[in-house]
Amino acid sequence: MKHMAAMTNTIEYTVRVQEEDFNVSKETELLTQDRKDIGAIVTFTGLCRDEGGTLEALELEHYPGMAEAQISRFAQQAVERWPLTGLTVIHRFGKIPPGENIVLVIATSPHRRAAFEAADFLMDFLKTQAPFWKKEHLKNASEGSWVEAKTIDDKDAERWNKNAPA
Amino acid sequence: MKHMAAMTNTIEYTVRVQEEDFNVSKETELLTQDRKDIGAIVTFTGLCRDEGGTLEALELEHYPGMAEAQISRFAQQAVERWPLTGLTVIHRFGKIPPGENIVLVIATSPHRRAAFEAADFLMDFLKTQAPFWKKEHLKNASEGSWVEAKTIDDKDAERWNKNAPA
Amino acid sequence: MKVRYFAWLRERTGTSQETLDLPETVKTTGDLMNWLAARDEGYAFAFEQPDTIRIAVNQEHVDTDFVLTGTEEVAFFPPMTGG
Amino acid sequence: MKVRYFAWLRERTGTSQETLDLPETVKTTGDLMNWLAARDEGYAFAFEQPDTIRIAVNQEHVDTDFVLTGTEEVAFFPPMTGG
Repeated sequence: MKHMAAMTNTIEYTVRVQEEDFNVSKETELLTQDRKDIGAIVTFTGLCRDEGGTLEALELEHYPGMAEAQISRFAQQAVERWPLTGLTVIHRFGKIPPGENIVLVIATSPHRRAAFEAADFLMDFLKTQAPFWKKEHLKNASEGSWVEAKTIDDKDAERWNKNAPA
Repeated sequence: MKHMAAMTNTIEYTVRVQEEDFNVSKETELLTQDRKDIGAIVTFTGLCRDEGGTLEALELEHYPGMAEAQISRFAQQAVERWPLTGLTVIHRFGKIPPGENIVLVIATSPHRRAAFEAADFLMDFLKTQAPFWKKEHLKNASEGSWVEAKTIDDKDAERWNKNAPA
Repeated sequence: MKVRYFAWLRERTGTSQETLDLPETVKTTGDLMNWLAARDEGYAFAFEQPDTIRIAVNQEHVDTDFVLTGTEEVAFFPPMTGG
Repeated sequence: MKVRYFAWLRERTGTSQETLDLPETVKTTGDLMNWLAARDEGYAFAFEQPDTIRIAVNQEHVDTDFVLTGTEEVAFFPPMTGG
Protein backbone atom coordinates (compact mmCIF):
# COMPACT_ATOMS: atom_id res chain seq x y z
CA MET A 1 0.00 0.00 0.00
CA LYS A 2 1.67 3.18 -1.21
CA HIS A 3 0.57 6.52 0.14
CA MET A 4 1.17 9.93 -1.32
CA ALA A 5 1.10 12.46 1.47
CA ALA A 6 -1.42 15.24 1.03
CA MET A 7 0.87 18.13 1.93
CA THR A 8 3.47 19.13 -0.61
CA ASN A 9 6.13 19.54 2.06
CA THR A 10 5.91 15.99 3.30
CA ILE A 11 7.14 12.86 1.61
CA GLU A 12 5.66 9.69 0.29
CA TYR A 13 5.80 6.75 2.68
CA THR A 14 5.22 3.02 2.37
CA VAL A 15 3.04 0.97 4.70
CA ARG A 16 2.52 -2.76 4.18
CA VAL A 17 0.73 -5.41 6.25
CA GLN A 18 1.62 -8.83 4.90
CA GLU A 19 1.99 -12.50 5.74
CA GLU A 20 5.26 -13.01 3.85
CA ASP A 21 8.70 -12.09 5.17
CA PHE A 22 10.51 -8.88 4.19
CA ASN A 23 14.11 -8.17 3.21
CA VAL A 24 15.65 -5.28 5.14
CA SER A 25 18.41 -4.49 2.66
CA LYS A 26 16.00 -4.59 -0.30
CA GLU A 27 13.61 -2.20 1.46
CA THR A 28 16.52 0.07 2.42
CA GLU A 29 17.75 0.10 -1.17
CA LEU A 30 14.31 1.27 -2.35
CA LEU A 31 14.61 4.33 -0.08
CA THR A 32 18.21 5.20 -0.93
CA GLN A 33 18.75 4.37 -4.61
CA ASP A 34 19.72 7.24 -6.91
CA ARG A 35 19.75 9.84 -4.14
CA LYS A 36 22.62 11.55 -2.36
CA ASP A 37 20.75 13.78 0.10
CA ILE A 38 20.46 11.14 2.82
CA GLY A 39 22.74 11.50 5.84
CA ALA A 40 21.17 8.90 8.11
CA ILE A 41 19.36 5.59 7.79
CA VAL A 42 17.82 4.01 10.87
CA THR A 43 16.31 0.55 10.57
CA PHE A 44 14.37 -1.19 13.30
CA THR A 45 13.68 -4.90 12.88
CA GLY A 46 11.48 -6.68 15.42
CA LEU A 47 11.93 -10.45 15.60
CA CYS A 48 10.23 -13.38 17.27
CA ARG A 49 12.25 -14.52 20.32
CA ASP A 50 12.25 -18.16 21.39
CA GLU A 51 11.84 -17.23 25.09
CA GLY A 52 14.59 -19.49 26.30
CA GLY A 53 13.62 -22.25 23.88
CA THR A 54 10.05 -22.53 25.20
CA LEU A 55 8.28 -20.84 22.28
CA GLU A 56 7.02 -22.82 19.30
CA ALA A 57 5.66 -19.79 17.41
CA LEU A 58 3.86 -16.48 17.75
CA GLU A 59 0.52 -16.14 16.01
CA LEU A 60 -0.26 -12.60 14.93
CA GLU A 61 -3.89 -11.71 14.38
CA HIS A 62 -4.77 -8.34 12.87
CA TYR A 63 -7.74 -6.22 11.84
CA PRO A 64 -7.38 -5.97 8.05
CA GLY A 65 -7.96 -2.46 6.79
CA MET A 66 -7.77 -0.81 10.20
CA ALA A 67 -4.19 -2.09 10.65
CA GLU A 68 -3.03 -0.37 7.46
CA ALA A 69 -5.08 2.75 8.29
CA GLN A 70 -3.68 3.10 11.82
CA ILE A 71 -0.07 2.57 10.74
CA SER A 72 -0.55 5.07 7.92
CA ARG A 73 -1.96 7.60 10.38
CA PHE A 74 1.21 7.42 12.49
CA ALA A 75 3.47 7.34 9.41
CA GLN A 76 1.76 10.55 8.27
CA GLN A 77 2.36 12.12 11.71
CA ALA A 78 6.03 11.12 11.49
CA VAL A 79 6.63 12.66 8.06
CA GLU A 80 4.94 15.86 9.22
CA ARG A 81 6.92 15.98 12.48
CA TRP A 82 10.44 15.10 11.24
CA PRO A 83 12.36 16.10 8.10
CA LEU A 84 12.46 12.63 6.57
CA THR A 85 13.48 11.69 3.04
CA GLY A 86 11.93 8.21 3.27
CA LEU A 87 9.82 6.04 5.55
CA THR A 88 8.81 2.39 5.27
CA VAL A 89 6.76 0.39 7.77
CA ILE A 90 6.02 -3.31 7.27
CA HIS A 91 4.13 -5.48 9.77
CA ARG A 92 3.62 -9.20 9.30
CA PHE A 93 0.69 -11.33 10.45
CA GLY A 94 0.15 -15.08 10.69
CA LYS A 95 2.24 -17.74 12.44
CA ILE A 96 5.84 -16.66 12.97
CA PRO A 97 8.50 -19.02 14.39
CA PRO A 98 11.41 -17.83 16.61
CA GLY A 99 14.19 -16.05 14.76
CA GLU A 100 11.87 -14.72 12.04
CA ASN A 101 11.01 -11.08 11.35
CA ILE A 102 7.79 -9.50 12.65
CA VAL A 103 8.07 -5.79 11.97
CA LEU A 104 10.29 -3.34 10.08
CA VAL A 105 10.60 0.43 10.28
CA ILE A 106 13.10 2.30 8.09
CA ALA A 107 13.49 6.06 8.40
CA THR A 108 15.91 8.07 6.27
CA SER A 109 16.76 11.74 6.71
CA PRO A 110 19.52 14.26 6.17
CA HIS A 111 19.90 14.27 9.99
CA ARG A 112 20.53 11.42 12.40
CA ARG A 113 18.24 12.61 15.22
CA ALA A 114 15.22 12.84 12.90
CA ALA A 115 15.82 9.30 11.60
CA PHE A 116 16.24 7.88 15.13
CA GLU A 117 13.23 9.67 16.58
CA ALA A 118 10.88 8.85 13.71
CA ALA A 119 11.71 5.13 13.87
CA ASP A 120 11.41 5.11 17.67
CA PHE A 121 8.07 6.98 17.53
CA LEU A 122 6.60 4.57 14.99
CA MET A 123 7.60 1.51 17.00
CA ASP A 124 6.01 2.93 20.16
CA PHE A 125 2.72 3.50 18.36
CA LEU A 126 2.80 0.17 16.51
CA LYS A 127 3.05 -1.50 19.92
CA THR A 128 0.07 0.28 21.45
CA GLN A 129 -2.17 1.64 18.66
CA ALA A 130 -2.03 -0.73 15.71
CA PRO A 131 -4.67 -3.51 15.81
CA PHE A 132 -2.45 -6.57 16.08
CA TRP A 133 -2.66 -9.24 18.77
CA LYS A 134 -0.01 -11.81 19.60
CA LYS A 135 -0.77 -15.32 20.77
CA GLU A 136 2.07 -17.39 22.16
CA HIS A 137 2.20 -21.06 21.27
CA LEU A 138 4.53 -22.78 23.72
CA LYS A 139 6.25 -26.07 22.95
CA ASN A 140 4.87 -27.82 26.02
CA ALA A 141 1.33 -26.42 25.99
CA SER A 142 -1.58 -27.64 23.90
CA GLU A 143 -3.32 -24.25 23.86
CA GLY A 144 -1.85 -20.88 23.01
CA SER A 145 -2.19 -17.85 25.29
CA TRP A 146 -2.73 -14.21 24.36
CA VAL A 147 0.13 -11.84 25.14
CA GLU A 148 -0.98 -9.11 27.55
CA ALA A 149 -0.38 -5.46 26.76
CA LYS A 150 2.40 -3.89 28.83
CA THR A 151 2.07 -0.63 30.76
CA ILE A 152 5.66 0.19 29.81
CA ASP A 153 4.63 0.28 26.13
CA ASP A 154 1.91 2.85 26.90
CA LYS A 155 4.47 4.92 28.80
CA ASP A 156 6.87 4.75 25.85
CA ALA A 157 4.13 6.01 23.53
CA GLU A 158 3.27 8.85 25.94
CA ARG A 159 6.82 10.24 25.61
CA TRP A 160 5.90 11.63 22.21
CA ASN A 161 3.11 13.79 23.61
CA LYS A 162 5.29 15.37 26.27
CA ASN A 163 8.47 16.03 24.34
CA ALA A 164 8.51 18.03 21.15
CA PRO A 165 11.38 16.83 18.93
CA ALA A 166 14.42 19.00 18.34
CA MET B 1 39.56 -5.50 15.94
CA LYS B 2 37.54 -7.90 18.06
CA HIS B 3 37.11 -7.27 21.77
CA MET B 4 36.09 -9.71 24.44
CA ALA B 5 34.54 -7.80 27.31
CA ALA B 6 36.18 -8.34 30.67
CA MET B 7 33.01 -8.89 32.67
CA THR B 8 31.25 -12.20 32.24
CA ASN B 9 27.84 -10.50 32.15
CA THR B 10 28.63 -8.33 29.18
CA ILE B 11 28.96 -9.37 25.59
CA GLU B 12 31.62 -9.34 22.91
CA TYR B 13 31.46 -6.36 20.58
CA THR B 14 33.10 -5.48 17.28
CA VAL B 15 34.83 -2.17 16.54
CA ARG B 16 36.48 -1.49 13.19
CA VAL B 17 38.09 1.63 11.71
CA GLN B 18 38.69 1.07 8.02
CA GLU B 19 39.06 2.74 4.64
CA GLU B 20 36.91 0.24 2.71
CA ASP B 21 33.13 0.26 2.61
CA PHE B 22 30.98 -2.00 4.79
CA ASN B 23 27.89 -4.08 4.04
CA VAL B 24 25.04 -3.51 6.51
CA SER B 25 23.21 -6.76 5.87
CA LYS B 26 26.43 -8.82 6.10
CA GLU B 27 27.32 -7.17 9.42
CA THR B 28 23.75 -7.69 10.69
CA GLU B 29 23.87 -11.35 9.68
CA LEU B 30 27.06 -11.82 11.75
CA LEU B 31 25.16 -10.65 14.86
CA THR B 32 21.99 -12.65 14.27
CA GLN B 33 22.99 -15.96 12.72
CA ASP B 34 22.13 -19.12 14.64
CA ARG B 35 20.41 -17.29 17.47
CA LYS B 36 16.76 -16.89 18.39
CA ASP B 37 16.98 -14.72 21.50
CA ILE B 38 17.03 -11.40 19.63
CA GLY B 39 13.85 -9.34 19.67
CA ALA B 40 15.19 -6.09 18.21
CA ILE B 41 17.83 -5.01 15.71
CA VAL B 42 18.59 -1.30 15.30
CA THR B 43 21.00 -0.24 12.58
CA PHE B 44 22.25 3.28 12.08
CA THR B 45 24.04 4.08 8.84
CA GLY B 46 25.62 7.50 8.38
CA LEU B 47 26.18 8.56 4.77
CA CYS B 48 27.93 11.36 2.93
CA ARG B 49 25.35 13.92 1.70
CA ASP B 50 25.95 15.88 -1.47
CA GLU B 51 24.77 19.17 0.14
CA GLY B 52 22.51 20.11 -2.72
CA GLY B 53 24.98 18.91 -5.34
CA THR B 54 27.80 21.20 -4.14
CA LEU B 55 29.94 18.54 -2.45
CA GLU B 56 32.65 16.69 -4.36
CA ALA B 57 33.69 14.49 -1.42
CA LEU B 58 34.27 14.38 2.32
CA GLU B 59 37.79 13.62 3.50
CA LEU B 60 37.90 11.87 6.85
CA GLU B 61 41.10 12.14 8.84
CA HIS B 62 41.49 10.06 12.00
CA TYR B 63 43.93 9.36 14.79
CA PRO B 64 44.87 5.70 14.28
CA GLY B 65 44.88 3.73 17.51
CA MET B 66 43.08 6.39 19.52
CA ALA B 67 40.05 6.16 17.20
CA GLU B 68 39.65 2.41 17.86
CA ALA B 69 40.37 2.88 21.58
CA GLN B 70 37.77 5.65 22.01
CA ILE B 71 35.06 3.81 20.09
CA SER B 72 35.81 0.67 22.10
CA ARG B 73 35.52 2.64 25.32
CA PHE B 74 31.99 3.76 24.43
CA ALA B 75 31.07 0.34 23.06
CA GLN B 76 32.12 -1.12 26.42
CA GLN B 77 29.96 1.45 28.24
CA ALA B 78 27.01 0.52 26.03
CA VAL B 79 27.24 -3.22 26.65
CA GLU B 80 27.49 -2.57 30.39
CA ARG B 81 24.55 -0.15 30.38
CA TRP B 82 22.05 -1.99 28.16
CA PRO B 83 21.13 -5.69 27.88
CA LEU B 84 22.53 -6.17 24.39
CA THR B 85 23.09 -9.44 22.57
CA GLY B 86 25.35 -7.87 19.92
CA LEU B 87 27.05 -4.60 19.03
CA THR B 88 29.06 -3.60 15.95
CA VAL B 89 30.58 -0.19 15.24
CA ILE B 90 32.41 0.56 11.99
CA HIS B 91 33.83 3.98 11.07
CA ARG B 92 35.46 4.68 7.72
CA PHE B 93 38.27 7.11 6.95
CA GLY B 94 39.69 8.52 3.70
CA LYS B 95 37.94 10.28 0.84
CA ILE B 96 34.23 9.47 0.67
CA PRO B 97 31.99 10.70 -2.19
CA PRO B 98 28.30 11.63 -1.72
CA GLY B 99 25.96 8.67 -1.33
CA GLU B 100 28.62 6.45 0.24
CA ASN B 101 28.64 5.06 3.78
CA ILE B 102 30.65 6.71 6.57
CA VAL B 103 29.64 5.00 9.80
CA LEU B 104 27.62 2.00 10.97
CA VAL B 105 26.25 1.07 14.38
CA ILE B 106 24.25 -2.13 14.88
CA ALA B 107 22.77 -2.97 18.27
CA THR B 108 20.78 -6.14 18.92
CA SER B 109 18.86 -6.95 22.09
CA PRO B 110 15.88 -8.91 23.39
CA HIS B 111 14.21 -5.48 23.91
CA ARG B 112 13.58 -2.66 21.48
CA ARG B 113 14.34 0.24 23.84
CA ALA B 114 17.80 -1.13 24.69
CA ALA B 115 18.68 -1.53 21.00
CA PHE B 116 17.45 1.99 20.14
CA GLU B 117 19.18 3.66 23.08
CA ALA B 118 22.51 1.88 22.64
CA ALA B 119 22.72 2.80 18.93
CA ASP B 120 21.67 6.40 19.66
CA PHE B 121 24.20 6.66 22.52
CA LEU B 122 27.06 5.38 20.38
CA MET B 123 26.30 7.79 17.54
CA ASP B 124 26.23 10.75 19.93
CA PHE B 125 29.66 9.84 21.29
CA LEU B 126 31.14 9.02 17.89
CA LYS B 127 30.16 12.54 16.81
CA THR B 128 31.82 14.30 19.74
CA GLN B 129 34.42 11.97 21.29
CA ALA B 130 35.98 9.85 18.55
CA PRO B 131 39.06 11.41 16.92
CA PHE B 132 37.81 11.88 13.36
CA TRP B 133 37.78 15.15 11.42
CA LYS B 134 35.82 15.87 8.27
CA LYS B 135 37.06 18.12 5.50
CA GLU B 136 34.59 19.20 2.84
CA HIS B 137 35.79 19.33 -0.74
CA LEU B 138 33.31 21.41 -2.72
CA LYS B 139 32.95 21.10 -6.47
CA ASN B 140 33.59 24.80 -7.12
CA ALA B 141 36.38 25.37 -4.60
CA SER B 142 40.05 24.59 -5.07
CA GLU B 143 40.68 24.12 -1.35
CA GLY B 144 38.74 22.01 1.12
CA SER B 145 37.42 23.37 4.42
CA TRP B 146 37.22 21.68 7.81
CA VAL B 147 33.75 20.96 9.13
CA GLU B 148 33.15 22.76 12.42
CA ALA B 149 31.90 20.88 15.46
CA LYS B 150 28.26 21.61 16.31
CA THR B 151 26.99 22.61 19.74
CA ILE B 152 23.89 20.49 19.13
CA ASP B 153 26.09 17.38 18.96
CA ASP B 154 27.55 18.15 22.39
CA LYS B 155 24.04 18.63 23.75
CA ASP B 156 22.97 15.29 22.26
CA ALA B 157 25.90 13.58 23.99
CA GLU B 158 25.03 15.25 27.31
CA ARG B 159 21.60 13.60 27.31
CA TRP B 160 23.25 10.33 28.35
CA ASN B 161 24.64 11.81 31.54
CA LYS B 162 21.31 13.20 32.70
CA ASN B 163 18.95 10.37 31.87
CA ALA B 164 19.46 6.88 33.17
CA PRO B 165 18.02 4.37 30.68
CA ALA B 166 14.90 2.39 31.48
CA MET C 1 -24.64 -3.44 11.49
CA LYS C 2 -21.50 -5.53 11.11
CA VAL C 3 -19.85 -6.48 14.41
CA ARG C 4 -16.31 -7.90 14.55
CA TYR C 5 -14.40 -9.57 17.36
CA PHE C 6 -10.65 -10.12 17.60
CA ALA C 7 -8.24 -12.17 19.72
CA TRP C 8 -9.83 -13.55 22.91
CA LEU C 9 -13.11 -11.72 22.21
CA ARG C 10 -13.35 -13.71 18.99
CA GLU C 11 -12.56 -16.93 20.84
CA ARG C 12 -14.99 -16.30 23.70
CA THR C 13 -17.90 -15.24 21.49
CA GLY C 14 -17.05 -17.99 19.02
CA THR C 15 -17.54 -15.40 16.27
CA SER C 16 -15.18 -13.39 14.11
CA GLN C 17 -17.90 -11.28 12.56
CA GLU C 18 -21.67 -11.13 12.35
CA THR C 19 -24.38 -8.80 11.06
CA LEU C 20 -26.85 -7.78 13.75
CA ASP C 21 -30.16 -5.88 13.84
CA LEU C 22 -30.03 -3.84 17.00
CA PRO C 23 -33.06 -2.87 19.12
CA GLU C 24 -33.76 0.87 19.43
CA THR C 25 -32.64 0.84 23.04
CA VAL C 26 -29.02 0.26 21.89
CA LYS C 27 -27.82 3.78 21.15
CA THR C 28 -24.11 3.81 22.08
CA THR C 29 -21.13 1.46 21.89
CA GLY C 30 -21.52 0.98 25.65
CA ASP C 31 -25.18 -0.03 25.21
CA LEU C 32 -24.09 -2.48 22.53
CA MET C 33 -21.55 -4.11 24.86
CA ASN C 34 -24.23 -4.58 27.55
CA TRP C 35 -26.69 -5.96 25.01
CA LEU C 36 -24.12 -8.39 23.60
CA ALA C 37 -23.06 -9.52 27.09
CA ALA C 38 -26.68 -10.60 27.75
CA ARG C 39 -26.86 -12.83 24.65
CA ASP C 40 -25.33 -16.04 26.03
CA GLU C 41 -22.59 -17.40 28.28
CA GLY C 42 -19.83 -16.97 25.68
CA TYR C 43 -20.71 -13.34 25.11
CA ALA C 44 -21.08 -12.77 28.86
CA PHE C 45 -17.55 -14.19 29.33
CA ALA C 46 -16.18 -12.07 26.46
CA PHE C 47 -17.62 -8.84 27.89
CA GLU C 48 -17.23 -9.59 31.61
CA GLN C 49 -14.52 -6.93 32.03
CA PRO C 50 -15.67 -4.08 29.76
CA ASP C 51 -12.84 -1.80 30.96
CA THR C 52 -10.24 -3.98 29.25
CA ILE C 53 -12.02 -3.91 25.89
CA ARG C 54 -11.13 -1.50 23.08
CA ILE C 55 -13.73 -0.41 20.54
CA ALA C 56 -13.43 0.74 16.93
CA VAL C 57 -16.24 2.19 14.85
CA ASN C 58 -15.68 2.22 11.11
CA GLN C 59 -12.04 1.31 11.92
CA GLU C 60 -11.34 4.24 14.25
CA HIS C 61 -10.93 4.05 18.01
CA VAL C 62 -13.95 5.28 19.99
CA ASP C 63 -15.16 5.26 23.60
CA THR C 64 -18.18 3.60 25.19
CA ASP C 65 -20.30 6.76 24.82
CA PHE C 66 -19.99 6.81 21.02
CA VAL C 67 -23.45 7.13 19.40
CA LEU C 68 -23.93 4.38 16.81
CA THR C 69 -26.08 6.34 14.33
CA GLY C 70 -24.72 5.76 10.82
CA THR C 71 -22.23 3.12 11.96
CA GLU C 72 -21.49 0.36 9.45
CA GLU C 73 -18.92 -1.62 11.40
CA VAL C 74 -18.15 -1.97 15.10
CA ALA C 75 -15.17 -3.99 16.35
CA PHE C 76 -14.31 -5.17 19.87
CA PHE C 77 -10.82 -6.28 20.84
CA PRO C 78 -8.31 -6.45 23.72
CA PRO C 79 -5.49 -3.91 24.14
CA MET C 80 -3.23 -4.22 21.11
CA THR C 81 0.09 -6.08 21.26
CA GLY C 82 1.66 -5.50 17.86
CA GLY C 83 5.17 -4.40 16.95
CA MET D 1 58.38 12.95 23.16
CA LYS D 2 56.28 12.33 20.08
CA VAL D 3 53.91 15.16 19.20
CA ARG D 4 51.10 14.70 16.67
CA TYR D 5 48.85 17.21 14.94
CA PHE D 6 45.57 16.54 13.19
CA ALA D 7 43.23 18.38 10.80
CA TRP D 8 43.89 22.14 10.64
CA LEU D 9 46.56 21.91 13.34
CA ARG D 10 48.46 19.55 11.05
CA GLU D 11 47.98 21.91 8.11
CA ARG D 12 48.97 25.06 10.01
CA THR D 13 52.06 23.53 11.64
CA GLY D 14 52.92 21.77 8.38
CA THR D 15 53.63 18.69 10.48
CA SER D 16 51.72 15.49 11.15
CA GLN D 17 54.14 14.24 13.78
CA GLU D 18 57.54 15.04 15.19
CA THR D 19 59.78 13.98 18.05
CA LEU D 20 60.78 16.85 20.31
CA ASP D 21 63.16 17.33 23.22
CA LEU D 22 61.37 19.66 25.60
CA PRO D 23 63.06 22.18 27.90
CA GLU D 24 62.59 21.64 31.62
CA THR D 25 60.29 24.66 31.82
CA VAL D 26 57.64 22.76 29.85
CA LYS D 27 55.87 20.77 32.55
CA THR D 28 52.21 20.60 31.45
CA THR D 29 50.25 20.22 28.23
CA GLY D 30 49.40 23.95 28.56
CA ASP D 31 53.12 24.83 28.82
CA LEU D 32 53.73 22.72 25.72
CA MET D 33 51.09 24.61 23.74
CA ASN D 34 52.66 27.95 24.69
CA TRP D 35 56.14 26.70 23.84
CA LEU D 36 54.99 25.32 20.46
CA ALA D 37 53.12 28.56 19.65
CA ALA D 38 56.41 30.45 20.01
CA ARG D 39 58.28 28.27 17.48
CA ASP D 40 57.32 29.99 14.24
CA GLU D 41 54.46 31.67 12.41
CA GLY D 42 52.78 28.40 11.40
CA TYR D 43 52.78 27.13 14.98
CA ALA D 44 51.62 30.52 16.25
CA PHE D 45 48.70 30.36 13.80
CA ALA D 46 47.90 26.77 14.80
CA PHE D 47 47.79 27.61 18.51
CA GLU D 48 46.35 31.13 18.31
CA GLN D 49 43.04 30.04 19.89
CA PRO D 50 44.09 27.50 22.54
CA ASP D 51 40.52 27.19 23.87
CA THR D 52 39.41 25.48 20.66
CA ILE D 53 42.18 22.86 20.79
CA ARG D 54 41.70 19.38 22.23
CA ILE D 55 44.63 17.45 23.70
CA ALA D 56 45.31 13.74 24.05
CA VAL D 57 48.16 12.19 26.01
CA ASN D 58 48.97 8.58 25.22
CA GLN D 59 45.68 8.57 23.25
CA GLU D 60 43.44 9.71 26.10
CA HIS D 61 41.79 13.11 26.42
CA VAL D 62 43.46 15.44 28.94
CA ASP D 63 43.27 19.12 29.97
CA THR D 64 45.87 21.89 29.75
CA ASP D 65 47.03 21.25 33.33
CA PHE D 66 48.08 17.67 32.62
CA VAL D 67 51.66 17.05 33.82
CA LEU D 68 53.75 15.53 31.04
CA THR D 69 56.01 13.31 33.17
CA GLY D 70 56.18 9.86 31.59
CA THR D 71 54.28 10.94 28.47
CA GLU D 72 55.24 9.18 25.24
CA GLU D 73 52.81 10.81 22.84
CA VAL D 74 50.92 14.09 22.88
CA ALA D 75 48.37 14.97 20.20
CA PHE D 76 46.68 18.28 19.40
CA PHE D 77 43.52 18.52 17.32
CA PRO D 78 40.33 20.53 16.80
CA PRO D 79 36.95 19.44 18.23
CA MET D 80 36.10 16.11 16.65
CA THR D 81 33.59 15.82 13.81
CA GLY D 82 33.21 12.10 13.24
CA GLY D 83 30.09 10.00 12.90
